[in-house]
Amino acid sequence: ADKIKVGLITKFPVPFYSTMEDAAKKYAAAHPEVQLVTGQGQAATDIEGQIALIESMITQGVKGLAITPVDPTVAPTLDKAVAAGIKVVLVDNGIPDWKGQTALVSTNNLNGGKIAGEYLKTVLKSGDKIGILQGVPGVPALDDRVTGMMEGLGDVKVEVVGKGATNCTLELGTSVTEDILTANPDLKAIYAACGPPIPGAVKSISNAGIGNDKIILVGFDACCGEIEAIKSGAEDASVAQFPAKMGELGIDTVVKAIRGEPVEANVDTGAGLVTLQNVKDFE
Amino acid sequence: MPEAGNTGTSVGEAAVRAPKKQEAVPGLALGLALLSAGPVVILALLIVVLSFLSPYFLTGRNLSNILAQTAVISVVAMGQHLVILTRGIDLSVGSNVALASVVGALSFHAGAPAFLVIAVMVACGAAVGAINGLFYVFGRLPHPFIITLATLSIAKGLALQLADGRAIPGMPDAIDALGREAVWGLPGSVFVVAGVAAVLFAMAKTMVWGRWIYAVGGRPDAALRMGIPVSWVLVSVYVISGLCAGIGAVILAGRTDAGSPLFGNLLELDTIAAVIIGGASFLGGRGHLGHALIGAIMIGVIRNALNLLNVNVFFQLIVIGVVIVIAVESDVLRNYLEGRVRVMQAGRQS
Amino acid sequence: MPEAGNTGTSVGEAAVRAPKKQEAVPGLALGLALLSAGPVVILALLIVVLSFLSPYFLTGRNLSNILAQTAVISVVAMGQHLVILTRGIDLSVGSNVALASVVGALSFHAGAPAFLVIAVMVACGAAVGAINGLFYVFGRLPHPFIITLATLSIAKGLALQLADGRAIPGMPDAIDALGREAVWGLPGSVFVVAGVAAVLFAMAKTMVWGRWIYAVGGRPDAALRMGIPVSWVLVSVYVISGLCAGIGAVILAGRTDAGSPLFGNLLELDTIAAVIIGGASFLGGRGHLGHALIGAIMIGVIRNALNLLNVNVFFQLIVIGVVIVIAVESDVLRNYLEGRVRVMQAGRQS
Amino acid sequence: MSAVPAGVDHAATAAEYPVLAVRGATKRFGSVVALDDVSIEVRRGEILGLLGDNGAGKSTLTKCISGVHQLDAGAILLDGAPTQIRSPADARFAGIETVYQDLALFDNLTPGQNFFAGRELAGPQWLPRGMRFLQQRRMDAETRVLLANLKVTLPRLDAVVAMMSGGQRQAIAVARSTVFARKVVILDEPTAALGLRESRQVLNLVATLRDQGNAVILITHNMEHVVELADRAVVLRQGRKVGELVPTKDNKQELVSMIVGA
Amino acid sequence: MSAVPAGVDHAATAAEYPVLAVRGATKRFGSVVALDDVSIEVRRGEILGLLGDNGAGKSTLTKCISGVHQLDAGAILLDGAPTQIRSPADARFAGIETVYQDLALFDNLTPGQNFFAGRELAGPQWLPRGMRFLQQRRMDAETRVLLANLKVTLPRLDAVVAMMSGGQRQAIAVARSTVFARKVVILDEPTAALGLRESRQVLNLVATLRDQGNAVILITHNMEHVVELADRAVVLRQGRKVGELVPTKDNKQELVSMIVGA
Ligand SMILES: Nc1ncnc2c1ncn2[C@@H]1O[C@H](COP(=O)(O)OP(=O)(O)OP(=O)(O)O)[C@@H](O)[C@H]1O
Ligand SMILES: Nc1ncnc2c1ncn2[C@@H]1O[C@H](COP(=O)(O)OP(=O)(O)OP(=O)(O)O)[C@@H](O)[C@H]1O
Ligand SMILES: [Mg+2]
Ligand SMILES: [Mg+2]
Repeated sequence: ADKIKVGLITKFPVPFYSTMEDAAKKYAAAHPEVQLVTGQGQAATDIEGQIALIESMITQGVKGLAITPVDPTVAPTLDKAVAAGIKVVLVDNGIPDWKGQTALVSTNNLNGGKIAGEYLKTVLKSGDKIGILQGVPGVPALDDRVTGMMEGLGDVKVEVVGKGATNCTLELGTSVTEDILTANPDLKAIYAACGPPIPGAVKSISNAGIGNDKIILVGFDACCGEIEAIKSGAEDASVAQFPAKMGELGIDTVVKAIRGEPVEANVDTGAGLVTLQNVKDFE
Repeated sequence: MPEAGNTGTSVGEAAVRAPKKQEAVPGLALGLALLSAGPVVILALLIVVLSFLSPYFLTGRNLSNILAQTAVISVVAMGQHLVILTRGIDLSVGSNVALASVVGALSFHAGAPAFLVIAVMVACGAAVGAINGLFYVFGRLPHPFIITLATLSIAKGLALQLADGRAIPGMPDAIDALGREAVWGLPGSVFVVAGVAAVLFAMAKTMVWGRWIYAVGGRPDAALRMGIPVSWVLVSVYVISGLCAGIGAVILAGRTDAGSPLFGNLLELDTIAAVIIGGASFLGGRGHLGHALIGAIMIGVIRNALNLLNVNVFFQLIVIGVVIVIAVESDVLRNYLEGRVRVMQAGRQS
Repeated sequence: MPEAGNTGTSVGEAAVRAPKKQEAVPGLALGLALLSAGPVVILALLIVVLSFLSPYFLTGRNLSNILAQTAVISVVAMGQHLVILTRGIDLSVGSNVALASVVGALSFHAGAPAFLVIAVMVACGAAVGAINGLFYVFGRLPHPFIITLATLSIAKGLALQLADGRAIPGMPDAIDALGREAVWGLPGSVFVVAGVAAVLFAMAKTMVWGRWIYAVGGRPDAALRMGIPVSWVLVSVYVISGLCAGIGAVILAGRTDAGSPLFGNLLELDTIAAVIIGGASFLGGRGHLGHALIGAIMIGVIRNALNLLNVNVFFQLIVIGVVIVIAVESDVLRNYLEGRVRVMQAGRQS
Repeated sequence: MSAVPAGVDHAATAAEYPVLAVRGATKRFGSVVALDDVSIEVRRGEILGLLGDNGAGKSTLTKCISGVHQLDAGAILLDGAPTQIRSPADARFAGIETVYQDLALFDNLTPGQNFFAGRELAGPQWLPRGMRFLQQRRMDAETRVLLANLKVTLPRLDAVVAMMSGGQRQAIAVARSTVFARKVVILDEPTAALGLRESRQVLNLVATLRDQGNAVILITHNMEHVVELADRAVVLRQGRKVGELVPTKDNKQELVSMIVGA
Repeated sequence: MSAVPAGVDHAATAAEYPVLAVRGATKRFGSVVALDDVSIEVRRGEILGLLGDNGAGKSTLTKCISGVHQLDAGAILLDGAPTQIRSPADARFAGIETVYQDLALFDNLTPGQNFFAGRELAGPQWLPRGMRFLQQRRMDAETRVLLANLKVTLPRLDAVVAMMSGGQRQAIAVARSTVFARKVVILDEPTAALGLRESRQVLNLVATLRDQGNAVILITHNMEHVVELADRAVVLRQGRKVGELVPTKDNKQELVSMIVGA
C-alpha cells in the first residue's frame, strides 16, 4: 500500500513544540499508512531556516504539510508547496491575508491573552501597577499574547510600569524581574508572555524578600516549571494551550485533506486557565 | 602578478634552478592540480558523500533550492570577505538586512515603484555600512568589532520599531521575481549573486582599489606611509559590505514577498564562517573572493542535506559543528599535502 | 616591569633628560591621574549620569542586583580576555555555559552531592575548552574562530539533546546559595567573581605562564623561537576560558535554580564586547584583566538602567548600541587627552 | 662594478636655496625628547649624510619630514616655502620619497606590487584614483627593467615578499623609492642588510638619484659610504645637532668623535 | 673601547671534534633551493664567519640549526652525535642561542621581559615551568647589569620595545642571546643596524662569547669584522658552499670574489 507522506514543521526547540512533535509522532505510529517527516527551525526568528525546511519537504515529495509558520514571510514558499499540489495546514498561528491553507488548527493567541487578562481583571483595579515579561521581540504570536491580555483587562486601566524582553529565557526572566521590582516597589502584578521566564521571576520575587501573596504572577504556556510554581502558590495562574492536541489534530487534518475528506477551515484546539484549583488536571 | 612561475629567473641572473614545466611527472602533476584546486575539492567531496546519503540531494530541484537558500549568505559573505581582508569584521550585516528589508517594504507601501524600492534597500544597507566605516575610521576606534556590534543592535531596534515588530508583507513584482524560477530552473536570485560576484571580482582584480585593499590588510602602517588613502579604503569596504547586505535584503524580500525585522538572524556568524572556511585569515591581506562563495555554498549544502535527511534540530546542531571542523581540517590536510607534493616534484626535477 | 619611570636612565649614560617627579605641576598631575584611570572613569561617568536619570539606580539593592546580573558575563569575560590576549576568540562560551548547566542538573538528579555537581559543571566547561584548544593547535587550524564556532553549535545541540529541549529545575542548595544574599547584601556569586578575578590576576601577573601569554600574543613566531611552549600556552587559555564558562554555569544555575540548554544565548558577543570595551586589542598582547571586568559591568549597568527606566524593548536595542559607541568613543578621547597632557607636562618640566 | 661618481663635484650645481630645509625641529615621545631644535637643509643634486649613534633621532627626523610624525615645534620648508606635511601622502605628493628603516614592505604582495603600492600605473586618468584600472602589463615590464638595472637577484617575481631573504627585502624597498623620486629622497640605513655587491649597487643608485637632480638624505653608520658619497654630513647626538662638516678621508676621525661625543 | 682579542690564537684551543657540525644540509622552499649539500663545522672557542650575498642561504642555514626550519636532507651533529632539532625549544635546550636577522623581539614587552622570554627566572623548581613564580627582582637586577656591561643606552627600562630605535632593538636582541649562551651562539647580521660605538660593543661581546668557550657563528656582510674576528670563514653562493678559508687582511679580496662569484 502506498504510504501517505506528510511533513510537520515546527518553529524551534522549546518544550511547547517538542510536545506537539511528539503527539504527531504518536499519531503516525498509530496510523501505519501515514509516513511522518519532521523538521524544526533553530530559533524563534529563524525565517530562512523554515523556508529551507519547506523547500526540502517539497523536494522529498510530501503530500501534505502541517506547519507552525514563523511569520508571514514564509507565505511565498508555502505558495510553492500549494502549487506542487501539497495540502498545507497551519498550526498554532495563522498567516494574516494568506489564503493558501486548507485549514488552520490553533488556539488564537490573542484569545489566550484575553483569558489571562480576564483573570487579572478579577484581581486588579484601575491604577494598579503591572510589569510585563515579553517574549522575543518581533514574534507576532508572542506579541498577541500581550495585546490580548491588555484587551482582556477591559475597563480596568492598569499602569504598565515595566516591560522587558526575556527572549523566553530563564536568565533574562530573572534579571528583568529584578529590575522591574527595583524600580517599582509597589508593583501589583507580573504577566509573562511565555513559560520559561516564570521560574526566574519566582526566584527574583523571593530574593527581593517579597511574599508569595504580595504579587500576582500570571504566565502563559503552563510549561517549564510553571505547574510546580502554581502548586507552591508562587504563581497564580497560567494560560494553557494544548500543543499535543495541535500536533495530533494538525496531522489528522492534513491526512484527511489528502484523502479528499472534508475538513473544517478552522479547528480550534482551545485554551484554558490553570490555577491552583485545577492544576491537577494539567500534570 | 599573473605570470608564469619562472619569469622571475629571467631577471638579473638565475638565482635558482627553476623547474622546467615539460619535465613534470604526470602522476604527481595530476595530484597537485587536484590538491591545489582548494576548497572546491572539499565541496566536491562533500557533495559526493551527500548524494549517496540522500536520493533527493542531486535532483535538479534540490540543487536549485540550495542555490536559492545560499543566495543571501553568498552575497553578504562577499562583502564580509572584503572587510576581513582589511583585518576587520562586520557584525551588523544580519540586522542590516532586516532594516533594509523593512525600509524597502515601507517605501513600497508608501507607493514607491519597484526600482525605487530596490534602490532604497540597497542605499539603506550602504548607509549602515557607511556609519560603520566612518565611525571606525574617523572615530579612531581600536577595532570595528565595537561599532558593528553597536549597529547590529541599533539597526535591529530600528527595524523592529519601524515595522512595529511585525513582518510587512507585500513587495513589488520585480523583486518577487527574484524568488521565482527564471532560466534553467534557477531562481532569479542566483543570477544576482553571480552578477555581484562578477562585479566585485573584477573590481578587486583590475582596479587600483582592489590592490589597496590587500595592501591595507597586509600592513596598514606601511599602506599609510606609501600614501594609500587608508581611511577611505577602510570606509569603502564597510560601505560595500553594507551594500551587499542591502542586496541580500532585496533577495530575501523577493523570496518571502515581505520585509521583516527578524531577517538575517545570526547572519554575521554564518558569513564570517563562510569567509574563514573559504580560507581567508583574520590577520588580513590573504584570501580569495571565490573561496568565500564556496564557503557559503558549503554551509548551505550541509544545512540542506540535514533537512533532507530529516535530522532532528538538536542533532543538526551537532552535525553542523562536526562537518565544519571536518571541512576545515580537510583543507588543512590538503594544504599540507600540496606542499609535500610540490617539494617532491621539485626534488625529482632537479 | 613594575619600576618607576626613570630607572632606565641610571643604566649606561643618561639618554634623555627624564622628568623629575618632584617638579610635577599639580593641576596637570591631577588631570593626568584622572585621565589615566582608564575605563574606570568612563564607568564612573556612566554611573553618575544614570543616578540622575533613575532614583532607584543608586540604591543598595539595585547595585547588588547589577553585580548579580553581571556575574556571569564578568567571569566568562575574564576567560575570553585571556583568549583574546593570544589573538584568539572563543565563540563557544555561551553554549558551553548551557551544556555545563545541563550536565550539572542531570548529575544532581542522578544523585550527586553539591560539590560533585559543581565539579562536574566546571569540568564540563574546561573539557569543551580543551577541545577548542587542542583542535585549534594540533589540528593546525588557521584561526580559532572555526573550531569555537563548531563547538558553539555542538555544545548547544548536545545540551538540547541531553535536556530534551527543556530547562531542568532543581539544583543543590549550596549552588542556590550563590543566588541568595550572602554578606553585606551582596549575593554569593559576587564573591565567586571576585575570587576568580583575584586568582587569574595573580596567575597572569606572578606566574611564568602569564608572561608567556603576553609573549605569544605579542609575536607568536618569536615566542616559538624563544622556546616558549606556544602550543600549550594556547591550549591553556582555551581551557581556562572553558573553565570560566563552567563557573559561569554554576553561578547561573544558582541564580535560577536550574540547568537549561537555552542559557548563555549570545554570551559570546557580550563577553567579547566587554573585553574590547575594556581596551584589549584583537591584535593580541595588550589589555588588562581588570578592564575586561569593568567592560562587563558597564554592559550590565546599561541593561539594568534601561529596565529601570522602562524603556521600550525595541528602543532598548537602539539605546544599548548608542551607549556602547559613546563609552568607547569617550575612552578614545580620554586616551588622546592623556597623551596631550603627558607631552604638556614633559614640556613644562624640561 | 661601475665607477662611483665623485660626490663633491655636484655640490656646485645645487640651486640657490635648499629644496628642503628643516628649522628648529623638536619632537617628544611622552617624556623622551627625540629631537631638540634641529635644523638641516639639503639642495638639489646634493647628498646630505645624516649621522649619529643609535637612538640619536635620525629616524625620527626623517619620519617628521615624510609625514609619519608631526613636529611638536619647528618648520619644514620646501623650495623655500613653509609647508605643512600632515601625512605620508602629502610628503609623497610633494615629491619626497623615503626608504624606511623597517622597510615598510607589504609581506603579502609581490615585489612588483610593492614597487607600485600607492602609485599604481592605472587609467583612465579622468576616473578617481582608486577606481582606475591597473595597467598590469606596464607595471610588470617596468618592474623587470628596474630590477635588471639594480641587478637585484630575486628567486621569482610572482612570489610574495614574505619569503624573501633580508637583503632581498632591503633591495626591494630601495628600488621602490627610485621609481617615483622627484625632489627629495630619504634613505634610512639602506645598505644595513645588504651584501657587498648589493651595497655597491645601492650606493651607485644613490649617486644616480643625486645626478638626476634629487636632494638626497642618506642615513648610515658606515663611514666609508659617508666619505665616498656625502657632500655634507650632519651629526645628531641625543636629539641635538652637534656638528656639520664636509666629510673627507682626513676628517673621518673627527666625525667619529662627534658621533660618540668623545 | 677595549682592545679586541686577536681571533686566530683561539683556534688552537678548540676541542678535538667540533661542537656543532652540519653535514650535507639541503633545504628547499617550494621550487627554490635555499641550501644544497652544505657542510660546516665549528669548535668551542672558535668564531666561524658565514659569508655570502643576499639570498645565498645564510639565514636558512642558521634557522635549520636553531630549529625554526627542518632540513630536507643532511644531518646536524652536536658534540659529534647526530641530533634531531625539531623545534627552537630543542635547540635552546641543546645550548644553541640565536640572534635572528629579524630580531624576533616582542614589541609589547619591555627590554627586560624580552631578555628572559622563554627563560624566565622563576621558582620553586619543583613546579612545572609555566606555573613557577616570576622572580621579578632578580630579573630586573640582571637586566641592569647586562645593559651596563654592554653599554647600551635605552631611554627607559619600563617602556615597551616597540618604541625603541632600530639600533636599540638590535642591541636588545644581541644582549638577549648572551644571557643563556652555553655552547653555540649564532648571530645573523648582528651589527647591521648598529652605530659605531654599538657595533664595537657587539663585536667585543662576540669575542667574549668566544672566550667563554662558545662556538660562534657570525653572519655579516662587513669584511672588516670578518677579518678582525673570524677564525675561519665559509662562503655560500646560491645555496652551495663555494669556499672556506682563514680570513686575513691579505686574502680579503679573494673572499670578496668568492662571495660575488667573479
Ligand atoms: N620561508 C621561505 N619560503 C620561501 N622561500 C624562502 C623562505 N625563506 C627564504 N627563502 C628563499 O631562500 C633563499 C635563501 O634565503 P636566506 O634568507 O637564507 O638568504 P640569506 O643568505 O640570509 O640572505 P640575506 O643576506 O639577504 O639575509 C632566498 O632566495 C629566499 O627568497
Ligand atoms: N614612536 C615612538 N614612541 C616613543 N619613543 C620613540 C618612538 N620612536 C622613537 N622613539 C625614541 O626616540 C629616540 C630616537 O629614536 P630614533 O628612531 O629617531 O633613533 P635613530 O637615530 O634612528 O637610531 P638608530 O640608528 O638606532 O635607528 C629613541 O630613544 C627612541 O627610543
Ligand atoms: Mg633609525
Ligand atoms: Mg639572511
